[in-house]
Amino acid sequence: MKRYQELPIGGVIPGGATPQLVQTGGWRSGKKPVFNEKLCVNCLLCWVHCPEATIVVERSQMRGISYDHCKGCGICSQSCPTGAITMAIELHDDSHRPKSEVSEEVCV
Amino acid sequence: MRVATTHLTLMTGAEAAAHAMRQINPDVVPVYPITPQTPIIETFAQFVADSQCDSEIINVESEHSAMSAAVGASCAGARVITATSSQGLALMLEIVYIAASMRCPIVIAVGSRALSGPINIHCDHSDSMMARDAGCVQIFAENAQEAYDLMIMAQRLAEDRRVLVPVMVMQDGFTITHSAEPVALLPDQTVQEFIGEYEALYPLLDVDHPTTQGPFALPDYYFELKRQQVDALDAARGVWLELQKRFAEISGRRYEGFFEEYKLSDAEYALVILSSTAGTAKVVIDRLRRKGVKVGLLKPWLFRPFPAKEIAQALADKRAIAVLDRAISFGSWGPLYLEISAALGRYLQQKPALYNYIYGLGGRDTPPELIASVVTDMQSGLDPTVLRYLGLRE
Amino acid sequence: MIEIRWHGRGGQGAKTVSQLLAGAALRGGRYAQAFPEYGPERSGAPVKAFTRLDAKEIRLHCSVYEPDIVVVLDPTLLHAKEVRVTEGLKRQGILLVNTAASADDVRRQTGFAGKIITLDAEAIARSVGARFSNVVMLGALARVLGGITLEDLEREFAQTFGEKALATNIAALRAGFAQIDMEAPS
Amino acid sequence: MPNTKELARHEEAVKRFTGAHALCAGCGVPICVRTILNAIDEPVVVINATGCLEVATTRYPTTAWNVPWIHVAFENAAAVASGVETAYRVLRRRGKISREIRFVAFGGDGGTYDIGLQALSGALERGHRFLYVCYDNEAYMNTGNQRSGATPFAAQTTTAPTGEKSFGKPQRRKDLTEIVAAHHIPYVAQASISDWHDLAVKARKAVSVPGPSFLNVLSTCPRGWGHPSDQSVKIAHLAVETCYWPLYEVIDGRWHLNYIPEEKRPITEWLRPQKRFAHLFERGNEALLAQIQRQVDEDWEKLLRKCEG
Repeated sequence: MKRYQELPIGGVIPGGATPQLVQTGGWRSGKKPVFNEKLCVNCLLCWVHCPEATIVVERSQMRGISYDHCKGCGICSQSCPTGAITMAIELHDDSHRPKSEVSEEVCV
Repeated sequence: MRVATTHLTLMTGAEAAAHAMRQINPDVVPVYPITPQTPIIETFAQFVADSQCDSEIINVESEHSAMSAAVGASCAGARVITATSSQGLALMLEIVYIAASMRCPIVIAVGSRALSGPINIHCDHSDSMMARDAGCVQIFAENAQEAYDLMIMAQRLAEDRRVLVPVMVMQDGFTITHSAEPVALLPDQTVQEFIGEYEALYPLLDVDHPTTQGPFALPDYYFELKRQQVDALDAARGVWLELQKRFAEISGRRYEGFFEEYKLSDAEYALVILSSTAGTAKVVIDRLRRKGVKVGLLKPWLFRPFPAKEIAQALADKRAIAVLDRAISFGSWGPLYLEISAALGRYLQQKPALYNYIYGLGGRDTPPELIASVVTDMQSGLDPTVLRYLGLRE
Repeated sequence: MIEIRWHGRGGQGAKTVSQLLAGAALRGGRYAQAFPEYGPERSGAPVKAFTRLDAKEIRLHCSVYEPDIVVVLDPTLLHAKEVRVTEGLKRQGILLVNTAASADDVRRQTGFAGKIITLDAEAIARSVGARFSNVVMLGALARVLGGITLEDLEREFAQTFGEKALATNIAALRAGFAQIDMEAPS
Repeated sequence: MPNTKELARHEEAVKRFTGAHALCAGCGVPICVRTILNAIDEPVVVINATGCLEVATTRYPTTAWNVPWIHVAFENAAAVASGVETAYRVLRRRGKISREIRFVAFGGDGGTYDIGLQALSGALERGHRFLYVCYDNEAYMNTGNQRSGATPFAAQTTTAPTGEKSFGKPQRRKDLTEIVAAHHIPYVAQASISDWHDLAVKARKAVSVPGPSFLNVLSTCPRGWGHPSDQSVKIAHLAVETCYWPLYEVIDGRWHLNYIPEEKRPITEWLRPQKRFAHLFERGNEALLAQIQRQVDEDWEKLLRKCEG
């Protein structure tokens, strides 16, 4: 970790978002959304309602789910009108948990 | 006789500060009225109304919002000045700390006024002393001329890349803000050249290079970010010395060092006083010197960063020193005394007798006789471990 | 140093004349300082203002306790219970009062043993169409002090008053100034 | 009119708000933020009040934001926005910047209905051109569900708990949208995270008016409200269907209703899935339920009359 002299002054974070530093995929506890392309009508309601922006859309086409930030909330499967996203059992496997997590409990 | 004063214009300290603001012509001026600061922003508003400068004034709904808008504007990339007093400073104080931590070079003109309660509109330094740990540079002006000069220096000091913290410029409420005195103004162009253009380090409005400003820092980083503020205040010392030289060149007025010494070098007894009462003390010193009493004055301009080492050196050979405080830290002593005491303790082997007097709270007048009585006290070798009050019925 | 204390009522322009005098003195090569005394008073309450004049820079930043000159802008203040206009006034000082009464009357009322000058500034102001008598008193004081020229005062006026008020105020100033020459001071 | 594909194209071009945040699974707030930011075409600067959104998206040195973002304190987002917007105007006038920029402030209900109301009122009255979005999750959720001025009648919170002599919050929530409308600003609207299209349209309208605008967006909180995370959008929509949270807008002082349910659902359908209302379904609390239904009905009728006039 950087010494104080090396940090930008004023607590400024230059350079935009740092998704690589906050990977919350490890928050999923037991279930993850699974995408079945065959059933998808590309309404993108899953995309619009995802709190983590984990639905991968390319050229306005639903392409799948990125699990780096997916917390497994299940909103996408509830939003899907055709059953193209279902919540599947995810076996607990530490090797898939990202190393840099942020703490869940932050109160001010 | 006429020649001596032709460069001078009679104006109040508040008007002098407003003239400095007019010449600086900042981008944004968020303000809220409060006695005795109000004539600063009224005078400035008239300058804007008369097209003598073209800043954007935001007439906010509280001092808290004044400082909040100031931080927003400053982070956006604007040059920002605001002004306040007393309860107004108390209300904005939460955000003054944040302004310092976000490294906003905001200039804050303060008309010093006692804090409530009971409510009182007159001068003491309890407001600025309350803000002493906020992370701002704090400069005290003795009179209207200094109030003007220091505002201009403050702008440049705040914006120096080595500093980048708010700078508070204090002038005594009513005694200076509402008192008309001769002031020499600099040409507008000279002021503009002195302060230069302001370019923010991380302008929020640079939408092509998005920055996140004011994030949430936990124990893993908060400490480092606070440590940076220490460096900023330390750097302010050197920048202040550089600026004085440049300011002397453009104005002929000298602010040498961190404090003014008045007949101090050969003095046996020293008075340490901030702001307008230091002026009265000079008159007292002249009178006592004529009677053969070797007394001098040390008047700090800078209170933050506190020039501890230099003050200790300047006071090292005195027989006795009296620090006059226009504020009190309840349960302790005067804030200026505590600084001087720490400075002497840190830097001197042999310490002079050090006295502390609280004076002038809530605008209680301090005539020359009271200041002279302090010198008499020192001469008679009173116990320096007793905190004393000047002009108090007790 | 000369220290002057002005007594008036809120709204009568004591602060204004204290500053006008200081401004004119500065133009004339003297250092000057002017400041009012502030409280919560609103219009009508007795108020004080001060002017200091000196040949050298004025460093005092405290109130005036022993004025050389006291100017009373409102005759009713002579018998106002809460004000003693001669308080601290030096024995060799001057008491300048806006009143139709004589100096002897004022001496009886105040018990002041020094020099007393009276003029009916209100009548003088009316005669030139001015609303306030404060400027008449300023003119009179300038004449009493000496070394303050009408020219410098009028330059100050030009910076303080709007176009409409300027002419009548200058007329009032001059009338006050001239009045001192006409009357033999007691 | 925006559709999901158009909004998605926007996010494909630049992901203004990323998943690099620590908001709870199923939180409604990021849905609100993404929809609004994806609906706005111009460059955006975000001002954020202290709250869940702020602490969870900017843990130093990380950030979820790809737009300029500033946070100063809890109660002052509108005042900070005033400063940013004023700086923008003067710097443009002085030729130092040339881009057209929109300003969006986000605050929770605590930071908007309560501690930040004065700053908001001041900024609206002064007429700064910015959009203030209140993401309303009906309590101080950042500190663990304490009651706010937005908490509904009879909801259970940690500072208005149920107990022997308490049924939760004894007071009604204040009507912030109406308070804001009383400032005579050009655009005020109420929206919900569930009705994304309505929200996106309103965001666009809001940033296009030449003055202040305000959106009060109902944002579910699975933890505080006590419902499964996957039900967030559905419960938010039930608030609309029961007419508890009507979708409407006030444009230049004229009230418009944006959605009238075909069949107004009973309020119990919204209350029942939420643990914060569980005590209301215990025997003996029927009167409270009836009272809540009555309040919803009265408010709805009042709103209908306003929108007719």
